[in-house]
Order: sequence, then C-alpha cells, then structure tokens
Amino acid sequence: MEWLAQQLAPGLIYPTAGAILFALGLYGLIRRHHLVLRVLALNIMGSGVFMVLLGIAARGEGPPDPVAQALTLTGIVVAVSATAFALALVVRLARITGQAMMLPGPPDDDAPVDDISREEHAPSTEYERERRE
Amino acid sequence: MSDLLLVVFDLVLLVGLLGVAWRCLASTDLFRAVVLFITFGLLLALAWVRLEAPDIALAEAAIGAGITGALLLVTLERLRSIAVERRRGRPDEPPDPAGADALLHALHDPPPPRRTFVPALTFALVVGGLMVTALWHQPDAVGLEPVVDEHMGVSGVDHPITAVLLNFRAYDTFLELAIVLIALLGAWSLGRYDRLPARPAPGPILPGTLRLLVPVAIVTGVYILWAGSHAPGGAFQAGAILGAAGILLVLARPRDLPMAPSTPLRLGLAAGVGLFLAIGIIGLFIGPGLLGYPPEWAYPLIIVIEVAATLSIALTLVALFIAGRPAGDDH
Amino acid sequence: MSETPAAMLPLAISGLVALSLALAILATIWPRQAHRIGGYGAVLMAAAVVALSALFLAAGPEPENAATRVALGGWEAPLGVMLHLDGLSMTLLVLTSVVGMATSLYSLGYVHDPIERRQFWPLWLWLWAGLNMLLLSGDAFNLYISLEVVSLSAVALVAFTGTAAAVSGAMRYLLINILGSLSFLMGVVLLFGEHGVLDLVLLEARTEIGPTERMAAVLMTAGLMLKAALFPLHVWLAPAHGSAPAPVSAVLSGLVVTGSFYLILRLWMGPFAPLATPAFGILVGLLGVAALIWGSAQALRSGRLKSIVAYSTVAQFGYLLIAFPLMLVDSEAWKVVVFFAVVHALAKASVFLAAGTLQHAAGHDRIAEMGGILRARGRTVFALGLAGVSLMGLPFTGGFIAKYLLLEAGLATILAGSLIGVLWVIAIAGGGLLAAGYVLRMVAPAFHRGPRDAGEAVSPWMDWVPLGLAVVAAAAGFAGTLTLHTLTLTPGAP
Amino acid sequence: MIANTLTVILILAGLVFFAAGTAGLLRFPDVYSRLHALTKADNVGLGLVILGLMLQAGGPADILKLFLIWVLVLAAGTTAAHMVAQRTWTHGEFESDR
Repeated sequence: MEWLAQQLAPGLIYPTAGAILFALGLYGLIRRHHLVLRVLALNIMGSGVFMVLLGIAARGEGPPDPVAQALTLTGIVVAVSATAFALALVVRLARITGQAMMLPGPPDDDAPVDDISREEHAPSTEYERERRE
Repeated sequence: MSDLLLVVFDLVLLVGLLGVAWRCLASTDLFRAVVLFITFGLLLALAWVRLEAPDIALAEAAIGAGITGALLLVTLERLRSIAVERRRGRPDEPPDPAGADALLHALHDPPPPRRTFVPALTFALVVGGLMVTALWHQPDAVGLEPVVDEHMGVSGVDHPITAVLLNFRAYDTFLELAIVLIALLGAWSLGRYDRLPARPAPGPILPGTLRLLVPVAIVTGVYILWAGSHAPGGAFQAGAILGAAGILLVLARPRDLPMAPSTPLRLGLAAGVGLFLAIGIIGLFIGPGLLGYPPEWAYPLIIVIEVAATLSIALTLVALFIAGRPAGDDH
Repeated sequence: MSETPAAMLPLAISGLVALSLALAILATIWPRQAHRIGGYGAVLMAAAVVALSALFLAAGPEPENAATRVALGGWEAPLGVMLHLDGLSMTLLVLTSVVGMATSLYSLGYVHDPIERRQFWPLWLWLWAGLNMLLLSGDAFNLYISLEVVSLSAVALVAFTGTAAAVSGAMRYLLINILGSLSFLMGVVLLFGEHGVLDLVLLEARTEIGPTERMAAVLMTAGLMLKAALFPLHVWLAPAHGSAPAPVSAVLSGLVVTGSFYLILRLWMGPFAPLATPAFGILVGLLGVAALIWGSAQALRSGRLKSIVAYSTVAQFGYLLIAFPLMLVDSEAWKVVVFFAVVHALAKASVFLAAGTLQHAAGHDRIAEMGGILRARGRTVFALGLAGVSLMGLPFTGGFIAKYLLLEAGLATILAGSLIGVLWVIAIAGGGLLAAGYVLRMVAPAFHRGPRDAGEAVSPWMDWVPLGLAVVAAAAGFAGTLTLHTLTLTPGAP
Repeated sequence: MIANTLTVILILAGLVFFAAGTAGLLRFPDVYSRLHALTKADNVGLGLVILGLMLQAGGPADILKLFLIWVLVLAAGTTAAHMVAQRTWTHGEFESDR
C-alpha cells in the first residue's frame, strides 16, 4: 500500500493527467467543428499544460516551485484573453455568415474584395446598419 | 493511511476531471458543453489546491471558471439571438431561407463524421503517450524554489509568487497585462458595442442582490490585492473579482450602458501597462535596469503597480464581456 | 556611465524594448493621434535600431562571447528574464525595422478612414513591439508570451476589415496560432520539468538527448511550424494573408512568419542542436521540396493578385526547409539561409504593398480584369516586378545572391558525398523557374496592348513606398557581406 | 475529540443533503422541482458542512470567514434560482431540458 502511494505521488500522476488532458483537447479540436467547441478544446489543452507545470512544481519534498506557479498564473490570464478574443471573432463571424463553423476551403477567387483603402468601400451590410443606428 | 486516502482522492479527482472534459468535448448541445466546461474549471481549482497552489486555485475559480464561463454563456446567447434574427428576417429584409435551421446550427454541433475518428484518436494517443513517457523519465524536483527563496529578502514582498510575478519576472507579467489589452483592442476592432442579448428578470431580487454583492466583491477584491504581498492573492485575482462584479452590474442593465468617455476609459484600461512601463523606465536610468526597482523602494512600487494593474484588469475584463467598442470611441 | 560601445549596448537594448512598448501604449491611450505616433514613432524606431546595430558592430565582440545579455530588473538567469542580442537577432531586428518603417509609411496613405485608423495603429504598434521582443528574448517562457503578443495582434489586424473572408481567415489563423502557442508552451514545460531552468543559454548547457528533449523538440518545432506556415502545416496561410489589408499582409508574410522561423533556427542551433541527424534533415528537406512545388502550383493557378503572393510565401518558405539538410553538412549554410529569409521578407513585403496599391486603384485584385490598371500604373508595376525579380533570383538582386549562396551550399553537399544533394540543387534552381512563372503572371498584362485606366487616385505614400522597399530588396545583395559578417557574431553557431 | 466526532457527523449529514440534492437534480421531471431540490439541499448541506468546519477553525476570524461563505452562497444561490425560474417561466424550458 505504501509502495502504491509512493508510485502515485502527485508529482507524477498530475503531470500524467495533464498530458492526457492535452491529448484529449487535441482530439476534440480535430473532431469537432463548432467554433465554440474548438475554443473549449483549446482551453482544455491549455489546462493540461498548466496541470503538467503545476504537477512538476509539486515534485519532491520541499515547498512547491513558485516560479512554475507564477508562470501558470500568467498562462491562465493569457488563455482567458485569447478565449475572449476568439469568442468575439466567433460572434462576428456568425453575424456576417450566419454560421458558427469554419468556412471550408481556400479563399474564393470570385468573392468580392473589401479594400479599406478606398473611399466608397462597402463593408458588410451589418456594419452599415450599425452605423445608421 | 492518510497518504493512501490522498491517493484515492487524487485518482477520483483526476478521473472526474478527465470524464468531465470528455463529456464536454463530446456533447452535441453547446449549452451543455459550456456548463460542463465551467464544472471542469471548478474541479481544476480543486486540483490546484491539492497541488499546493492556492494562488492558482483562486485565479482558476475567478478567471478560468468564472470569467471564461460568463464569456462563453454570453457568446451562446449572442449566437442564439443572431440565429433568431436570421430566422425571422429583419424589418427591411426578407427572412433568410437558409436561416430556417440556423438556430439549430447556432447552438448544436452534429456528432463528428466517423471517418475522422481513428486518425484523430491515433494522433492524440501518440502525442499523449510520448509526453507521458517523457514525464516519467524526468528527475525529481529540479525547480527554482531555492533560488527564489534566496532572493526573497530583497524582493520587497513576503509572498514568493508575488515576488516572481512583480519583481523577478516582471517582464512576463508586464507582457501578460499587454496581452489582455491587445485582446480587447482586437475585440474592439471587430465592431461597435451592441446591446447584450440577455434580458434581466424584472423585479427587486436582482438589483437587491447586486446592492449586497457588489460592495462585498469590492471589499474582497481590495483584500485579496492587499493580501498578495504576504499570502495567496494579488492583482490578477483581485482584478478578476472586481471584473466579475462589473460584469454582474452590466448584466443587470443590458439596455443602455453608461459608456465612459473614450479617453478616460482608455487611460483606465492602459493604466496597468502604462504605469508599469513608466516605473520600469525609471529603473533603467537609476540603476537596476529595465523593469527593476531599488530594493528599498520595491514594496511601495510593487503596490502602486498592482493597484493600477487590478484596475486595468477589472476594466478590461468587463469590456471584453461587452465585446464591442464603446460608442463614444468613434466620434 | 562608461563611454565604450560595449558598455552602452545593454542600455541601448533595453531602450529599444522600452521605446517600442511606449509607442504601443501611447497609441492605445490616444487612438486619435495614433497615426502620428505611429508615423513619427516608426522613424524613431528605425533610428534606434540603426544606432543599436552601429553600437553592436562597433562593440566588435569576439565570436565566442558575442551575445550581449541584459538581465531585466537586475535579476540574472535562472531567476530573472534575460534579453539576448547576437548577430542573428540583430540582423532580423534591422529587417523588422526596415519593413516596419515601410509598412508604417505606406499605412499613412492606405488606412485613411479615421475610425479604422484608430483600430489599426495601436494594434500594428503592438505587433511591432511584439516582434522586437520576440527577437530580443532569451527565455523560453518569455518567448511564449512574446509569441502571443505577436499572434493576437496579427490576428486582430487580419480581421479588422470585417468582411466574411477576412473574419473567417482570422478565425482560422487564431485557432492555429493558439494551438501552435500551446504546443510550444508544452515543450517549454517539459524542458522546465527536466532541467528546472527557462533561460535558453542555460538550457543549452544542460541539454542531453533523452525522451524529454525529443518530445519538447517535436512539440515546439511543430508549434512554430504551424505559425510559420511551413509545409505541411501551411493551409491557413493563404486565406489569412490573402484577405488581410495590404500592409498587414506585408507584415505577416515578411515579418511574422520569419519571426517563427527565426525561433525554430535559434532552438535548433541552441538547445536542440544535438538532436539534428542527417536522416531528420533529409525528411525536412523533402517537405521543403513538396512545399515549393505545391505553393508554386497554387500560385500559378490562383486568379487573384494577393492570393498569388500569399501562396508564393508557402513556396519560398520551402527553401528554408530545403536548407535544413544543407546546414547539417555545411557549417556556414545557416547564414545563407538567414540571408535568404531576409531578402525574401523584403521582397515579399514590397510585392504585397505594390499589390495593395494596385488593388486600391482597381477596387479588386482579379488578375484577369486588371490589365488597364497595370498598364497605367508603371511605377507600382515596376516595384512589383523588381521585387518579383528578386524573388525569382535573377542576377544583381538580393535574391540572386541568396540563391547563389544556397546553390553553392547545395553543391558542397554533393561534393561531401551526399547524393540527395542533387535533389536539393534541382529544387533550388527549379524553384526559381516556378517563381518566374507566377511573377510573370502578375506583371505580364502590363505589356499587352490595351486601354489604360489609372483607376482610383492613390496617395503618394502608397505610390512610392513599395518602390522604395523593392529597391532595398533588390539592393540587399550589396549588404550581403555585412549581413554575413553580422551573423558570424552569433554564439553557438555551428 | 468530541469536536472531531461532531465535525464528522455534521459533514456527513451535510453530504447526505448534497447527495439528495444531486439525486433530485438528476431525477426530477422539470426545472422548478429540480431547483427546489437543488437549492434546499445546497443551502442546508453547505450550512451543515460549514458548521462542522467551524468547530475546527483556528479562531474567531476563521469562523467569521466560514460564516460569510455560507451567507454569500445563500444570497447568490437564491438569486440564481430565482432567475432560472423566472427565465423558464417567461421563455419556457430549453430544448435540452425536456
């Protein structure tokens, strides 16, 4: 029993679980198509990374490594920023195209070009509506 | 015996975490996925406590589960209202014929095609397996704890994580504040603020609770900020709590938000990075180098930076929740 | 304060970082003045980089200890974050400032809607600051943060025109970028778990081949390859670069992907150097050949000016992969590769800027309908052609020198007894022909008979800046010796 | 010793409420009865757990903090339940809830 407890020290099983979370997120990212789900998958991958890092910090006898913990804190804040921006993009995309999925394939050669450098540029009707309001 | 109990606890927690993550990524209903993700965040906070990282647990609960959860939920609500609008058509526009099942697509993701199953699974298994192998070969405890410990005396604070964040690796923390700001600039560049789709329940309950909770949140935020110099806590956790209070206030009145005038708002958003850099540049000229402080001044300077950072983070998180840029910005 | 250049160098390095950050913050606070801050700031930043490079060359350090390391906040590694300047980062800093200044001046004319201007400038200055920090960072975790600064601002810049194509391209670009960053971060974490340090120099000293190093190398390289759009992880590039506003495309294709490539190079010359085996090199080289063929084929097929340029980035980056096996054989080859990357970045940026001017004049960028515009706008077409010639590698351009040196390295590989070197040489020479094909597709309509139509009026900035940058790209060959000399001041160079 | 025993008993009692609440959440047919099960169980269950923990607290400050946690959860839970109920009343149940 003691031996088992030693083998399953937090410094080992948490990083292992973190690696599995990372792989799980990767799997979800490949398989799912809805953009919100993809953002969730990336967040789960990120949590996996943080779990590995904190698990590593907790290895050994002494107090946990404060540098690793500080890095994790930084990472969490970066993750929430990226998530917030990604979600804003998702909403924008849904507003323009009506879809919260990725448009497949390479750029369309016949799609209209919006050139912001031109005076009479015509952005999406959505944008115009916003301006009129 | 207690060791064994802890191992059992660890295993149950980790299996639970993996199970929740799996269910989240496998669900076809987006709302369910988001709720499971928030649960996942709270369980993670528990895991961080178990790994002796109370600071991270606080941050995870407030930022990872709380703020991210709120962002996800409001995103679903926005997607829903976009789909509803498309289905109905607008006053000056005929209904979108393709929008008939837009609502379905907005908040549901059909089960993925079978043909990606084997390749995706194999790929994930290989990546995960290799990482686990690498981790199992690693030595015990090689971290920087002793180095940090040695320098705590000249860091200006008593809490090692705050010392790392705001002194030893202040550059990272500065850039982290910058990233929060850049995310907001990015969200603002996408378009103007439009009304939040959620309607608050009419009645006295919500305003009453807010009158109670917001002051409590402010007190808690300030306490956590102050505690950061000697105990778990600090600018990010405090900023997240204040930001959450702000989001609650925003949610309570989605119709006409009093948008702050552009320049003061932007000053507030950039106060954290601005002050941080200003102090950092002074450090460049008086000796310790860019983003350094003389040891005797370290404590007050760190506190000043943390207060500004807390304010900026709270404001930025609220602004990220609102998402569009304020109307006053375009005049 | 002592007066010797070597003693001034740390101050100058910190000063450059502080300057680029201060500009970004000022533009964030006062978006109404952001174009002025950006315009004057670009000149200031270029001047700062020139001063820094003069100091760096004057300091004339011995190659063995050429890296100048600055402890931020006075905290030396492993506790603190170190800035790190050597010949490699200096070269790319100069490149960044040249392309950055050109893009800024161009944008003064290109982005003129007052509301869009307020969105564009702060983000662009953050992107520039992020690139500077990326090139100066000597700490693995700090590199991750700098990468995030770069990618978030780059994505926002792709998206901000608000069209379906741009937003969709940006969305894909963002997901790819986050995935790449996370993969990179996982590698950093694994290395930290093994060695307990984050500083690249310390990591290099402790590296030995083991499962951790292998896995970290795979994760970090794959993440960066995603970001650099190196084949086969390139599919996102054309939608993002092709649908972004012209100055943004120029920066993305010229600087951002080059920044990721710089990082791959830095890692493989530093901590991962022991892992590079010939078989691995050949695999990477084969990917490069595939990239060259695929990218060129897409560029030859595409009907739009900016798509052609975007696909040519995929193709040209194939050279960088082909160069990998050469580097393993010839210890001097890596300098040639960096020189090639620099010349490519200059040429590619000017092609994108010129394409932006033409698109502005025409209101679209469909090649088939652009004949009139091309015939009327000789100056811009000349810029396009001149930069294109450099991409092809015709004599007397920077591209020629770079490709000549690459070929030389390839031949050296054959002489060293490696038969596969023949393939590399054929690919390097043949890639030039393919490039000639798609460059000709872009400029050929200008020489056909037909009506002229100048289209929409163009601001002087948009008229002259592409030409200036194209001249710089073509003339870069004359800076070859200086570049190669600067690059020798890199420690740990094989 | 008595304090320890009491703590265990109180926390176990709290857990029973939590288990009942969870069972109710999973088994009850509609939003209102689920809310009913959940909130009652949460409030009382958490109260019992906190009461148990108070016996182990280091001083009055800790006791106060624990008490505060309970009060805040009560307030937040009540409001949240109210809003869920109100939303269901005006908009009907989510498709996934049926």
